[in-house]
Amino acid sequence: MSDEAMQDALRLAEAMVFAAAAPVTARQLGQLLPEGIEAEAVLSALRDRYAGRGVELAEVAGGFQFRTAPDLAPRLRKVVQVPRRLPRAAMETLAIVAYHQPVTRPEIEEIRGAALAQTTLDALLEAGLIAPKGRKEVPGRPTLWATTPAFLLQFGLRDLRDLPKREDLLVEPPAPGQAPPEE
Amino acid sequence: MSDEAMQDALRLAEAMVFAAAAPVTARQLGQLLPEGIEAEAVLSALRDRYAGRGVELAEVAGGFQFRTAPDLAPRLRKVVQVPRRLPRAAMETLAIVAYHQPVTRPEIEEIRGAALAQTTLDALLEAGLIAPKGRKEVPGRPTLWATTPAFLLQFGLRDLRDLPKREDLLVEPPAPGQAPPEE
Amino acid sequence: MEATSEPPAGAQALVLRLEGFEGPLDLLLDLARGQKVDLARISILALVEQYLAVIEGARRVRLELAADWLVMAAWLTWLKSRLLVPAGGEAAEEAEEAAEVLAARLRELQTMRAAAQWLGARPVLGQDVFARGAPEDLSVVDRSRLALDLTGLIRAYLLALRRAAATKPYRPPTASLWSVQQALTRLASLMGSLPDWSTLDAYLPEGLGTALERRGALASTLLAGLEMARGGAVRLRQEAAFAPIEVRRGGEDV
Repeated sequence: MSDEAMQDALRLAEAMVFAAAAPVTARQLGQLLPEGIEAEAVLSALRDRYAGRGVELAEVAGGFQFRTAPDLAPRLRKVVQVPRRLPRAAMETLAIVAYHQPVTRPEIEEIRGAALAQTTLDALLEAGLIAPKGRKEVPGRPTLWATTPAFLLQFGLRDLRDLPKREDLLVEPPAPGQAPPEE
Repeated sequence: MSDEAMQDALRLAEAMVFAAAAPVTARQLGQLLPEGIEAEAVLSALRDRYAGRGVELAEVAGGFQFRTAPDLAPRLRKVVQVPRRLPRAAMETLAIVAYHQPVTRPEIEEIRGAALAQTTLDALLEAGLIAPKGRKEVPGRPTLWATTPAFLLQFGLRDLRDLPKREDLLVEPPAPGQAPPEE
Repeated sequence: MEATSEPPAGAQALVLRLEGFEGPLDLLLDLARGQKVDLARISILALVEQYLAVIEGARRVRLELAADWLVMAAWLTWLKSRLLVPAGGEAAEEAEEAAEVLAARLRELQTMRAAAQWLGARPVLGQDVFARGAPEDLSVVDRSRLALDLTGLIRAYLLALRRAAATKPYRPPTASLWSVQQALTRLASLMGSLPDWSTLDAYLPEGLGTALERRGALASTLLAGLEMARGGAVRLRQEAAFAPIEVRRGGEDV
């Protein structure tokens, strides 16, 4: 592939990913590229070009999206409106849904050993992080919950396999006598 | 100004302009930059960095915003088909022409029991759904209207006989002295 | 047990912030982590004693306890009694199994807590990293095509006709009756072209719609026949009352 053709493909990919509101897949880019140019190679070159810059190319939710570099967040928060962080109960519930999906509300409550507040469920639904996914065929047919593509997007995951393995989560025993990290 | 400080300012400006929902002014950027760094100089350097790339820094509405390079926009343009509906009067007129053709404008008005606006007739003509087909040999020689092949195409009809029969559509008022048609 | 006379110092502190826990399991996990070993090797018996000491302490300061705290306390009391019996018996086995279930639940909760922390430590979109604030929509809307279907066409037709019928005053259709003069002309022109003694029906005009028109035409044709019979141009006959009336050319005798 000529250098000129590659430069043109890079510009096109840059413009396409920049303009889109949602992640752009290699397939979508491929449809715009001339024959013989691999979308994956172009996206990889694009990622290299933006490495270390104020805006970086991230692979999320099955596609590619430009995002600001994490280290700039403290300064950007001064000028960009930031929604509130999810409370601990919501984060725990989200983790349980992510690892046990599809999962019912009683199953979530069983794992947490505590009732699930309606406000917690509402917060996750409103943020679009979880969604109903059918019903469990047991008496009462409770709703099953699963994570959404917005969950992947929000936490910068390519897909659910990007979640750490359960075994790896507990490698470090909790520091003795330490209070739970966040309240 | 050190090169490192300038690189940092460039990254911040890049991220800020990227993440902002509206064009970023030099003044807004200046509030985030350390003392002694000119926002105008940073934005100018940022513009140079993006010159000739797939995305360019454009000065709009008193601020700066990233924009797709003009030469790439046509290649990225996606055409979304949103078929429009015909207004009710046009649809009724079209139906009357279809069933009564060839038919004059006064006859259409008589059947519809309402005046026919010129704009309605124009809309049907412009869409190529009806066309003039000679003149009726009565005083004034009014134009006769008929449907076109485009009409058949639009409605997926092979020919006009594919239209549902009028008798199948209408229950006509019983003529005097005659038994009413089966209910 | 010592705890009954003087609860451990740590337990006293826990009593005061009991409401900070999301439930008995939350407290148990916190106590387990206090054992300074990893969760696979915690002592369930020690854990049970700590929990019961906390509940006891809470009762001493007359703290209202929710039912689930007491249910857990009752269950743990049962578990403790079984764990204390000599090993090898059926009760001891049952207790070991129950203890293992409790330990597994604690491990799972701990794992999910760790997962929540891992997620929370990710750069979160909208918190730590930001996507483009003003994405460009490069799509062009083409509205040149028409959305038409046959159902819509027919509905529009019926609507137009119905509305027109509703606005027009009712006019009874004008009856077009076959006059005697018309019948005379028709009878005269057809006479001779039909065989002898044809019924009057044969001389009716074509295209008669309603029964009324037909009866009217029949009456006119009879009158015309009578008129012509008077001058001898035709002859009429009827075999019996209400039988068909027949007609033939007049003049020569049969």
